[in-house]
Amino acid sequence: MATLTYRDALNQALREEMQRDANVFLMGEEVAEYNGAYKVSRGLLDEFGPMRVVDTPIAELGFAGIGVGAAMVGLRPIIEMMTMNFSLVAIDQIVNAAAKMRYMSGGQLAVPIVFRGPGGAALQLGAQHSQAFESWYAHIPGLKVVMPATPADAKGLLKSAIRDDDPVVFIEGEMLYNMKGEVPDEEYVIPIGVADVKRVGSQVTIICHSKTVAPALNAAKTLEAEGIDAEVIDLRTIRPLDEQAILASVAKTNRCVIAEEGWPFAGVGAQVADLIQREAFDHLDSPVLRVHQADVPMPYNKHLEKAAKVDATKIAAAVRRVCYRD
Amino acid sequence: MATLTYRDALNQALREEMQRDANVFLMGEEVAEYNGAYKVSRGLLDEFGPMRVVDTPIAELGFAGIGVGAAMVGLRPIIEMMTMNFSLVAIDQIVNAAAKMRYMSGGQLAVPIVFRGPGGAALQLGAQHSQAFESWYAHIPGLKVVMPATPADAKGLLKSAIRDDDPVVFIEGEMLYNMKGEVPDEEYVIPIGVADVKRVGSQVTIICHSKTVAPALNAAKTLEAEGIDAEVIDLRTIRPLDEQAILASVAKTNRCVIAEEGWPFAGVGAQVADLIQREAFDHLDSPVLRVHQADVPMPYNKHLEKAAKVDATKIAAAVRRVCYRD
Amino acid sequence: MAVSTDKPPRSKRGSGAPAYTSEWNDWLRMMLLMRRFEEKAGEAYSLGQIGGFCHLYIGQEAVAVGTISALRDDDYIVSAYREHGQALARGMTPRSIMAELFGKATGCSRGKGGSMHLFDASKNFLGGHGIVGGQIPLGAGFAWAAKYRGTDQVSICYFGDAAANIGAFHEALNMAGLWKLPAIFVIENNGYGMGTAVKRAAAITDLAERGAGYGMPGVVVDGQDVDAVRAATDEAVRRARAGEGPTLMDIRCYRYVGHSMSDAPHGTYRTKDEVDAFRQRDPIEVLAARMREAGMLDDDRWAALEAEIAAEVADAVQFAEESPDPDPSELYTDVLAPVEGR
Amino acid sequence: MAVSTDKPPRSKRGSGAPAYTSEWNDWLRMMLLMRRFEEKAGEAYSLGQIGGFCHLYIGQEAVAVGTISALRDDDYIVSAYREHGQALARGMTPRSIMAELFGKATGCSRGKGGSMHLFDASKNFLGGHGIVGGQIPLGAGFAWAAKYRGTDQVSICYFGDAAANIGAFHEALNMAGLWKLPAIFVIENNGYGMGTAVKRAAAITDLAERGAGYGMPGVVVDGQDVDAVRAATDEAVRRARAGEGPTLMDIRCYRYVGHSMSDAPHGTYRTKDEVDAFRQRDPIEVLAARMREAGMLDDDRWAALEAEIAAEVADAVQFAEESPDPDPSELYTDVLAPVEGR
Ligand SMILES: Cc1ncc(C[n+]2csc(CCOP(=O)(O)OP(=O)(O)O)c2C)c(N)n1
Ligand SMILES: Cc1ncc(C[n+]2csc(CCOP(=O)(O)OP(=O)(O)O)c2C)c(N)n1
Ligand SMILES: [Mg+2]
Ligand SMILES: [Mg+2]
Repeated sequence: MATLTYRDALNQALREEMQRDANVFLMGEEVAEYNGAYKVSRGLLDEFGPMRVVDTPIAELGFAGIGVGAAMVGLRPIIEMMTMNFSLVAIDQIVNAAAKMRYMSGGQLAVPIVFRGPGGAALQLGAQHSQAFESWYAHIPGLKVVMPATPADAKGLLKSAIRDDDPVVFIEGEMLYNMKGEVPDEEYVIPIGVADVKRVGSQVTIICHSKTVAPALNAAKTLEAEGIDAEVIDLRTIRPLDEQAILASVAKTNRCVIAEEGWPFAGVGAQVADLIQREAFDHLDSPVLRVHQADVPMPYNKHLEKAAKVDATKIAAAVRRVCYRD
Repeated sequence: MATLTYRDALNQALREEMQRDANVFLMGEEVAEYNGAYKVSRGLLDEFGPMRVVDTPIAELGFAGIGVGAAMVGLRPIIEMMTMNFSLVAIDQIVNAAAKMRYMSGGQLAVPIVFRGPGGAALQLGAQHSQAFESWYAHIPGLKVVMPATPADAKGLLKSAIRDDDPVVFIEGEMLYNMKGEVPDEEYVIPIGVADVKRVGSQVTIICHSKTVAPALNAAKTLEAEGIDAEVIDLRTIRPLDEQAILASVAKTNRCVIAEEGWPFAGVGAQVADLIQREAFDHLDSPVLRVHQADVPMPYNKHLEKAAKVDATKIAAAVRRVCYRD
Repeated sequence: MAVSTDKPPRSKRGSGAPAYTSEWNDWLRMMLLMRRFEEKAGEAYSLGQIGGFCHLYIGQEAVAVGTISALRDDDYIVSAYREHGQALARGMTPRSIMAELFGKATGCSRGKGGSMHLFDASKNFLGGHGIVGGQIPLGAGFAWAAKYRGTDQVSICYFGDAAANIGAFHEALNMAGLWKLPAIFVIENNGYGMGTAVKRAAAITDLAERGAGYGMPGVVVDGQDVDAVRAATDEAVRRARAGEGPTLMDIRCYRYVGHSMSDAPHGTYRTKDEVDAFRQRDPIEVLAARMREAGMLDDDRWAALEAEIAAEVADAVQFAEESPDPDPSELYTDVLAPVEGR
Repeated sequence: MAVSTDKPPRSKRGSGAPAYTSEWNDWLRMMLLMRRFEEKAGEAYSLGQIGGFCHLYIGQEAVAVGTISALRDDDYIVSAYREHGQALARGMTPRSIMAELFGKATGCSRGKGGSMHLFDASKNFLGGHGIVGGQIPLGAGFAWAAKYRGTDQVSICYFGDAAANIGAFHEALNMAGLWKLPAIFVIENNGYGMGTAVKRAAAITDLAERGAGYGMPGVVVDGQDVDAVRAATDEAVRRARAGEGPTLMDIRCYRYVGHSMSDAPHGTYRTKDEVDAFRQRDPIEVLAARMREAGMLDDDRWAALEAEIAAEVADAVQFAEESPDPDPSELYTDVLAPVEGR
């Protein structure tokens, strides 16, 4: 196993899938000559040329729609959003075109497209550049939403997303790009829709995804020292949600904390909490608690920003509460 | 009390607020010469003239932004979306400009604006014209989301929304416009953020809003005959959510069903269910159940559409289940 | 220059246009089929057999016929919600379209799409879209795919005059011009977006001028004259196939009926006189007159044609009426690919 | 015509432009202040005192000075994230801006906005916006408000060359032209959107031509020549105040530094030679030369000015360093109006 950054794992997935299938192309702002705003597409222009690695104007709505159109006639576009914040100007094409084409056409048309880019907050980027929209996309039938937390998952899931016959919103993280991890040398894919137990535990379940996985694991370490044995489940895919994995763990631990990066109201955690109280009601020894971003636009000041964000301390505190250890 | 349609109640609210405050104007597609696509603005052009009742090109992003700009410098725009489906092309201005301006400017700027129009499905309008986005807007700090279900609430809440100093997403319903109801003759407003008990009951709480209020009341009638006494709570405002009203009712009934028009994943009902299991865990005698649209794009065929939608029968069935009467 | 709402447009090319005499018979038949099909659809709507929004094509027939007749079967077509005419011109059967309007399982979108969402992938007829301007980037996307694959296919994209003011138009046309995509952008300029005249929605009334901002020719075409429409389209197709890039066509036409079935035939936003003035140069009459002149049409032939088409439309209605609704299980299919993959 | 990326632009009016000699002293001082302020901001960023994205204005000084000097205090200003220059030109203090970059409570946005979101409502400086093109409809909205109230205020809206390809530009300019709003749309055309040259992003490289599609004049202006910028702005302001409608200004300028602090000074997307070529016509040098010729500037005056400005910028940094962070409770304020209403 080689140790790769999350960025390079994504780069490998892109390269391998573009080598594998001539219908796959990458389109977005600065993806070609600039090698990507976050260098995820480094080297791809040189290898695949300007028809398959395409710099666009700043026109997300337009090139998202061009991607959907290309997908409708059999190509497999990968549309890079420089950050998912900018997908808001393109969201009509994602929700009203990509997600509905198969249904509206009575099953005649598939839209095998990936919309990918970093989501959520980085450091001090301010209110308009620090937003997590996974709950929005996961609300929409016809879309799949994938959010890997590790280099290995990033590579395996991006390859699956590119091969998928439906539109996939693939959300990365600027704060994840430099994360290192072991990545298998041989070819592999990770199926969409399958959560991963990142730590086995018996007394409480911590459900997390993307940037909250690392703090969840840190919290679990801290809690272990206090005699609390936490299981950490990384959703990896938000839609379709791996309900079985969640319910199986809660049936075992009888306690649950959900940690997500975004805002609370109707967030991913709300859906997971609803699922658990509905399907595992009799297993619960305490209410499901959620850890999430402060319910405010992201402030620029670094101390305020830190206070707004989810971290291991906040996750550990919530776990103590569901274990009645506080 | 006069009996008015929901449409005319909205029309009265618009007229009264425009008479009251010269800074209030209405802008949108077909609002002026055409009297509104759904005739909500009938007669306003004649009374207030073309600077205050403004027909626009089809450019939601542009005129939503023009409204936000006008609000930043002290006007009180009412921006009509012909339907909320079309707010997707304008959503960047609503989420990244209107909702964040006060915060980003350190409190220097207010954005007193109302984005209003019919949301959700009507009859056989198909996948792109039948969407309920309240959970999306309610996810966003900096916005308020109001969804009246009756003519009286529509008038009183629209007047409050227009006078509010923050951006309000005010979602009506094409299927509600012709609904008749009693509306007070004298001037009144209804505060944003306050739910309304539409039916007092003791054994189970049905939480609903907008188009699900009428079927919830019908279900309650049916259930009464079966000896189930249901309380029906109309949220009226989705954000800020009236948590006290919800929790007080559930503390009394110990059972709850949530009915909403939209899709399930991370819908409004998910947030309400999460709230209840978190804050009223020990009061619950059974899991909170949800009734919502089928998790698919809306089909055109009328039978399929009917099967996809929430109705009194589905609500009653869910209530029987939480009462263990099925 | 004047917009079509002020007076019937004078053809920019009608006179100079080549006469496509060999195609006239097919064109007349198709335009008349559209007219009668839409009249029947209007009736069925009033009877409650068709639901939702229904936007008729009556008056604009020469646009669909003149443009689509210039295309190859492997070219791509995309349109808005006022697309019954283009679907017929593309050779989709009146049965499959009427059945879709009725929401039946035999409809071209299996009853799931409806009037605004007609699809026939086998004919590269790619919808039927309901968000104004939303199909314009899609049309550019088909053109992108043709260029990507190195075929000489063309993509034609229809939208209304009002759609030329929305962001998607700007972004798609800029990229099409920048990348010289084989696309044809057709403004079906019927003078109004719902009740709003072009001059109340666009800062300039000659929308063709916007082509210059995207490095593509903008041509004004007389949409009442099918020969003129075809001639202009031939040139746009030639450019596209030759790799010379996209063309913006501003085809001046007129809808005789309301915006949709829920709109008055002529509301307060236009006068009956204006509607009548355009009917004077009815696109079907214009072609019929030419054919009579050329000895290709007489009263008997006309009567026969009307009878033939009446039968065809009646058959389509009967087929739609007798066709089954989709199976209830259809509610949950076609959301995602079948799990095995397609 | 050539875009500024090919070679330094030759002024379209520089020669013919009136000399604003009486304002030259203020202009030189302001341009030099911007230059030194931004250099210091760059240093502070490297020291980690400033975080997030930071887009410097170095090289573009004549645009902000030449345009904003033509405005009244009651006119409205809105810009993108590269707005430090306009904020200074508007008379916001170096202290309040530097403190905002440092995220301090004394910053113009109380530490909540940051480099991309500078605001000063008291000066009608209305941001500081981070979504490309997002501020263009806002600028049209301020102009709408002026027209609504019947004042003769003008709204000026700054955005980059790349922003001219996004939908918001199209929609806002169309409505501004349609309604003859008192707006000035300034393309700060520095030749690149991040690493993408204008000619790789826009189907036409002369962006001023797009004005015609919106019924407004489009003027190309030499952004290295502050007199030329001012002269062109005076005419746009006159038009706007007179109710003649909006103007699109394509001001050709150049950024000497990277797109943001996280971008190389000149990446692979442009050559050092190109940067140096533009530095030959540095806007500050151009004005300084004119002033020397006119006997308004000599080495002593220049040295004194540099010293004065160095002190002012140092003071701003010290102020920012010594200012407190916002109180932790500030995290939850300013989301909505205080419950009492404001
Ligand atoms: C983004 C969006 N806004 C508004 C609507 C509602 N709407 C449907 S058709 C229409 C008018 C379009 O006019 P035009 O583009 O000229 O086409 P026509 O109907 O005349 O063929 C409007 C406003 C919509 N479908 N999509
Ligand atoms: C809608 C959107 N897409 C992408 C971005 C990322 N981005 C920020 S600045 C920029 C380049 C803008 O270039 P230009 O408009 O020329 O302004 P300049 O930076 O040159 O002043 C891009 C792509 C964004 N902020 N918003
Ligand atoms: Mg039209
Ligand atoms: Mg630029």
